[in-house]
Amino acid sequence: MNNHKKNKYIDQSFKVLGILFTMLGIFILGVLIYNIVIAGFTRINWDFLTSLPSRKPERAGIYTAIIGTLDLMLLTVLFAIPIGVGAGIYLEEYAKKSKFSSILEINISNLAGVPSIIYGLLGLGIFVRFFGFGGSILSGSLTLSLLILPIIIVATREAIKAVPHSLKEASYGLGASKWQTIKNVVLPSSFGGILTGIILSLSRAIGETAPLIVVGAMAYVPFVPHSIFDTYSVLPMQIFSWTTRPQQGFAIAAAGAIIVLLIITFVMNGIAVYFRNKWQKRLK
Amino acid sequence: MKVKEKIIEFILKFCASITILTTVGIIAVLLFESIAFFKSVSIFEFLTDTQWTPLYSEKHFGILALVSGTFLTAAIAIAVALPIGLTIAIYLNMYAPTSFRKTLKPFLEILAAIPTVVYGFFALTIVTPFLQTIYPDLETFNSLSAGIVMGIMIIPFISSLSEDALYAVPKSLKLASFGMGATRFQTAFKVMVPAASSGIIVSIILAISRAIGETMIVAIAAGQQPQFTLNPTVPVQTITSYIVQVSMGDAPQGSIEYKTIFAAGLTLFVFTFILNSISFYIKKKYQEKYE
Amino acid sequence: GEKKADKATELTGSISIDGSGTVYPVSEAVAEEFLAIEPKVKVTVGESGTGGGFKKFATGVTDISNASRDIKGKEIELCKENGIEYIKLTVALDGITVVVNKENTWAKSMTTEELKKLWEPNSTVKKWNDIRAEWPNEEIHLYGPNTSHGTYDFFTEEIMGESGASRTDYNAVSDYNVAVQGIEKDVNALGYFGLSYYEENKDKLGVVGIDNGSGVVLPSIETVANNQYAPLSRSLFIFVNKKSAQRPEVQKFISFYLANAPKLSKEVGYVPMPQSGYDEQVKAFNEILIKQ
Amino acid sequence: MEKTKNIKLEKDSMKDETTLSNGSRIEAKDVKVWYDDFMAIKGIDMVIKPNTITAFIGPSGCGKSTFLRLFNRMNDYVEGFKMEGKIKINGDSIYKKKVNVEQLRKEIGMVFQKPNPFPKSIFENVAYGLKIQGIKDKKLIDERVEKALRQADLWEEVKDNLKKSALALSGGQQQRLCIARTLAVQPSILLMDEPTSALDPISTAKIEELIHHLKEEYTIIIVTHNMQQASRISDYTAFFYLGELIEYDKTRKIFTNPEKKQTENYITGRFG
Amino acid sequence: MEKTKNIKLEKDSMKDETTLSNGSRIEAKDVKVWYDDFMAIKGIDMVIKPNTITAFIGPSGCGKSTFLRLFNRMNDYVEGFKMEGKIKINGDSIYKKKVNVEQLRKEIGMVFQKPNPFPKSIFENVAYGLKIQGIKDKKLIDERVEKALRQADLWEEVKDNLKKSALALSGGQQQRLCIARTLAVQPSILLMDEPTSALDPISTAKIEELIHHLKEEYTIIIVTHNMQQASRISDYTAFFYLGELIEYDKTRKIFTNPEKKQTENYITGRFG
Ligand SMILES: Nc1ncnc2c1ncn2[C@@H]1O[C@H](COP(=O)(O)OP(=O)(O)OP(=O)(O)O)[C@@H](O)[C@H]1O
Ligand SMILES: Nc1ncnc2c1ncn2[C@@H]1O[C@H](COP(=O)(O)OP(=O)(O)OP(=O)(O)O)[C@@H](O)[C@H]1O
Ligand SMILES: [Mg+2]
Ligand SMILES: [Mg+2]
Repeated sequence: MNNHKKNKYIDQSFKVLGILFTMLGIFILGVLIYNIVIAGFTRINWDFLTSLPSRKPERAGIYTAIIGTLDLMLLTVLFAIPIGVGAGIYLEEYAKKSKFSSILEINISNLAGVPSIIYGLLGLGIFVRFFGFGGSILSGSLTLSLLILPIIIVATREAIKAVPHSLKEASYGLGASKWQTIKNVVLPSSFGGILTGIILSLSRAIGETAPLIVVGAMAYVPFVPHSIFDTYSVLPMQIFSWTTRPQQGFAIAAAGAIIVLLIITFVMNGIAVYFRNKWQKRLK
Repeated sequence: MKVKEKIIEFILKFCASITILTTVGIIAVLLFESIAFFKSVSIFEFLTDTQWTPLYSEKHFGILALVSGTFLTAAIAIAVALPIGLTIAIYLNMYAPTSFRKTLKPFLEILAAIPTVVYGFFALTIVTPFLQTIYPDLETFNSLSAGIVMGIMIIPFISSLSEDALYAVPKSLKLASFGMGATRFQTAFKVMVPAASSGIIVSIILAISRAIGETMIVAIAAGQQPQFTLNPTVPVQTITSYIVQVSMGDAPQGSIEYKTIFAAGLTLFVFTFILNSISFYIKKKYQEKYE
Repeated sequence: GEKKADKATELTGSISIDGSGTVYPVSEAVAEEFLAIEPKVKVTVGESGTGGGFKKFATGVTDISNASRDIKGKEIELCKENGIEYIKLTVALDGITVVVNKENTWAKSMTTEELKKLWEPNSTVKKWNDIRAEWPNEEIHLYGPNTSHGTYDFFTEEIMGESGASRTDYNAVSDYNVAVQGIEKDVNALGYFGLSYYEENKDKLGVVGIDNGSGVVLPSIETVANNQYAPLSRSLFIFVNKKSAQRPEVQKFISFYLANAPKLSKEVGYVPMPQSGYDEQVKAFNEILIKQ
Repeated sequence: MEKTKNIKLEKDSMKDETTLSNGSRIEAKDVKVWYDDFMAIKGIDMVIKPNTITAFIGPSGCGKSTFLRLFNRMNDYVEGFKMEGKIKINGDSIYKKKVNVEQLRKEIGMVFQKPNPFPKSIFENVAYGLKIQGIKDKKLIDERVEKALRQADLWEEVKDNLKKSALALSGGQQQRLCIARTLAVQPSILLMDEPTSALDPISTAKIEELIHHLKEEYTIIIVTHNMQQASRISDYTAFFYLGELIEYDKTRKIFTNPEKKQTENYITGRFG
Repeated sequence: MEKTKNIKLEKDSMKDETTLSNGSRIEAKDVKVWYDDFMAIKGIDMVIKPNTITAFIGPSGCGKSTFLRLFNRMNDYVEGFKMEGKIKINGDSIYKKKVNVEQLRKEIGMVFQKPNPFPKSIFENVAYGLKIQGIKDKKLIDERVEKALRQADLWEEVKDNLKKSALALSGGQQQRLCIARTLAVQPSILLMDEPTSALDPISTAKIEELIHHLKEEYTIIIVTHNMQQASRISDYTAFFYLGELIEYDKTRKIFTNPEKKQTENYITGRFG
């Protein structure tokens, strides 16, 4: 009886702790967003969104940076998701459990820890110089793709691992090939987990500055890119450039740009979360 | 049909091998310049000296000063993120109503999306002054608040990915445990967490990796002063913040000063490789017990 | 509209500029104004650091490199290897300002010797009264740019006489706004950075006059421009690839740059040279055009 | 085996100390259950006497599992679950706020339709219930584990492999492990949802025998599709159909002379 | 139903076109199976004639499932699985490199011990096998789905809810859905691993009846713990014990006059 009370007490305490921690997370998020919004809210208007960068903080806009960020993310998504999910599938479903696959596994989580600037140096060597893509959107998105690949791969693998074996057996038993089983049973069942990985990785990619500077993102770009080989700027680049300026006006503009960056991220994540919820509802 | 399968397998294999190519590329980039670096600085000095001052007139190349800063900030971050993240994951999975879970999880994920510059200034202008009211000797730049804030940033890596892993545990196990009179707490820690251990460990590894690779927060809030210390109240510099500082600064490229970033990068690479190998081994051992 | 009228042709093409973050605001401002008269010329400006900029410049990737210091040995070699010839143009001046907390009532000026004593490698100065006995017996907290900043190079060169010679136990920052935040809150803080960061934060910071033996001089637009504020006045440069300079749009851009630098550099917080200085730059630039 | 227990549902109510001889009495009063809008139980009244074995029979999907799971509040975790009516155990309503659900479940063991061992070793599966009760005495745990495994007729097969993962057992072995796991906690009511549907005849016979023995001290409810099994081991049989309790009587009566035509129809498709 | 098929295992071998009247013949030759170091099948020879129903019986863990799963190479995915010996279907060894495993599995349907519906709608579960075969004709699919659901005696219960998730079905309904899913592909051999252990008697009877009908065109192997079921529906019965095939004969013979003492012991614990 005593033990029962104790267990019940622990259980309730943990619940309170859980609520507390969750609220703490939300609270900090609130503080962060409040600070940004207070600082940058006044700056958000149509002109800000549609103007070119300027030396005058009150006139400076983020038009080209927004377009650059959207283009860059779109390309990154196009490269990283198929490759990341494909690699995850290969490692989980095809690769034999061997020494080699262990090394591959360590290697991937290792890549997740390589600082982004190193990816920048890699991208500089390979995409900018070797392939001759120069400081283009293409180079930038390929570099970012490599950067977020490990997160997507790892999340994909974990999600696939969690698919019940009995479901795969049922599919194989009906004469489905490996790929058919993956496509029709494994991927739909693991979609939610894969999406979490994609959310987290894109959240990371969208805020990167350092590697992009190395592979040629520019701070001042007064035109919208027309092809994947064009020069570009991105929001974090603009934010970075503005936060280091002495004028208070730029700090406000930077806060405004951060708000926009966050909104883009919300929308992007919102789409993914919508699909994740829809999917998980179907599963259970 | 068979041919199609083979082609698909080949494509998937190619996707996977991109990671190998990436690693090879990174090692090549790092080694190429590092070799040149180690021609002028002995590995012995590199590994034993406790000062790191390549850009001062009196040059020291003791990587330990950067390694200790990296280790310290990452350790503080994980000490914050692990208990909080895991508690949140378990709370959302076991206690919270579904509607809560569905809304709170994406909200928390936003934490990972906030630009790190914002976190840096948050640490410097809000967290440090707050901590100074408790501990007045805390310096303006310190690894403590940088680590704490970094920990907050990586919470969603642990909370979301671990929650996914918990969610994937068959419901029947949860029910079996409840059926025996276990509380949610007991069920969580005795059944769910072990059953989801693989995913949870992976989430932690990713979070640590993210913490080690983070630059802006430490650059702004922990200072840029390499010190061989484990004292969280003084300024430190991490390997990544050093690399960014130099590669985006005014130092001439090709000089020995510039080459240090490759040696530092290589060190970090080896450092994380060892870390990952250890956790891989632990994970493997842990899993074998159950499967 | 009206500016267009004085040019018969509408130029096209693109001009790529990269390099120092310090010089960036000037080039950005020039590019912005240039866009108004030549809307079809695509001018982009990056900020990958003086070193990163020269690396691109020396391999022919960029036409113009912003620099907060002169080009150095390895970089010159690389230019030679790649057959890149260039011309160095000074576009603006900057004064390195020593600042303290607003509440600091004692440190109104310092001699260059005192600065040296304070900042030299293995400096023994720990407290304010180690500099001058009458100053408070309080620990001094130092802020400065991190070691890869051109500002750091310049300051150590001028004060210590050797680039990179500095004590190491100071709070190094990459973003001066961070240093401003630190000094603003700490009575015992002292730091140095570019004049514009002081000008923008005058209400929050105190400034230290510099005495190089010929009296205390406070940094200001005038004292920097007429070189009274010595030795801490420095030049900001752009390096132009000579081959690029043959392109009409680049030519026009440089002319435009030098013509507008006095006004624009002031607008973004730097100090323009006296007009004679700009005339010299124009002359030098025109000379190489004629030679080619 | 420990002495017969009396379920105490409300944490601090010491008043109701009338020790029943054995087992526990279960009462259901006008119980209705919905899953979202679907009505799965349509108003059932039922009294189950202590120390009896009651069999729930009926076609698939008729609500047997749903009804059974009401007694240890296992449906609480099902999304969309709603309930009306009262369930009392030894006179205490178990759907009141005050009720300590964990305590309740400890006293009311459950064996599920699909075997669901924990991904732990065989030993730890059986010791689980003891450990969560806070029992630390290693010897006592060892004893209880062995006893439970013997009761579930699994001891001989696994005694040399107690450290082996439970997931490596065959389906039947897994289900017997789950039974052992429940027995180890020594509840006073046993709810079994088709516990032998994955077992071979020999194991089934032993389990049935065991169930028969347990009757002395436990109240047992068993869901089964096996008419023979129902008639063989149960004292009472309840026939469900489409969420309703059609007939509930002594097993002999149900199988020899049912009141309702529906029951007869179902029984006489006899072959299980 | 489509006409009887003949399994073509090797993709391009057109030579072996001798159309067997019906069903398919299965042969096992000195088959041994290991899971890592544990030997689960210890050398079994067996011939299963076309168009017969064979029941596998034996105590839990004796290797029935393991042996059954050899016939459609389902063990291939089990870690640590090793096999020796030969398995031939219609004379072709199915463990050769050339064999098209997917084709094989299409012809050899399997129903598992635990119901394992896909987390999709009821309709999609049944249509799954057809869709992966590349069948796109919506009408044909609708027809086949309905037919399969009728065969599995599930149609009436779900016909208005074909879009509902299969996971919301009860255990028994789920298992019938899995049977329907297998029947929809119209294989020529049916492997069933305790297909009715989760079913109520009425559904069981219908399934048994169905199995009986299918015999005309299919070769059927069924693992069961239910002796009555084995004796009721099968032509041949194989009794396994600890990885060995103890006795294999006409069902009548096994149940009335078994050769081996072990078999008799097992059978006469008769009650299932
Ligand atoms: N979680 C759920 N959500 C929605 N409906 C459910 C859920 N669980 C069960 N049902 C429905 O409630 C009814 C009763 O289900 P229950 O599992 O109690 O049947 P049962 O009698 O145990 O059947 P079986 O013998 O097949 O196990 C069924 O029609 C089923 O489809
Ligand atoms: N994946 C596996 N790894 C290791 N051992 C296994 C595995 N699957 C089965 N076994 C072992 O092989 C033996 C035969 O198992 P199998 O599942 O074939 O038995 P079965 O006759 O089908 O039993 P049941 O009637 O309980 O289903 C058992 O002792 C089991 O423990
Ligand atoms: Mg049921
Ligand atoms: Mg089996």
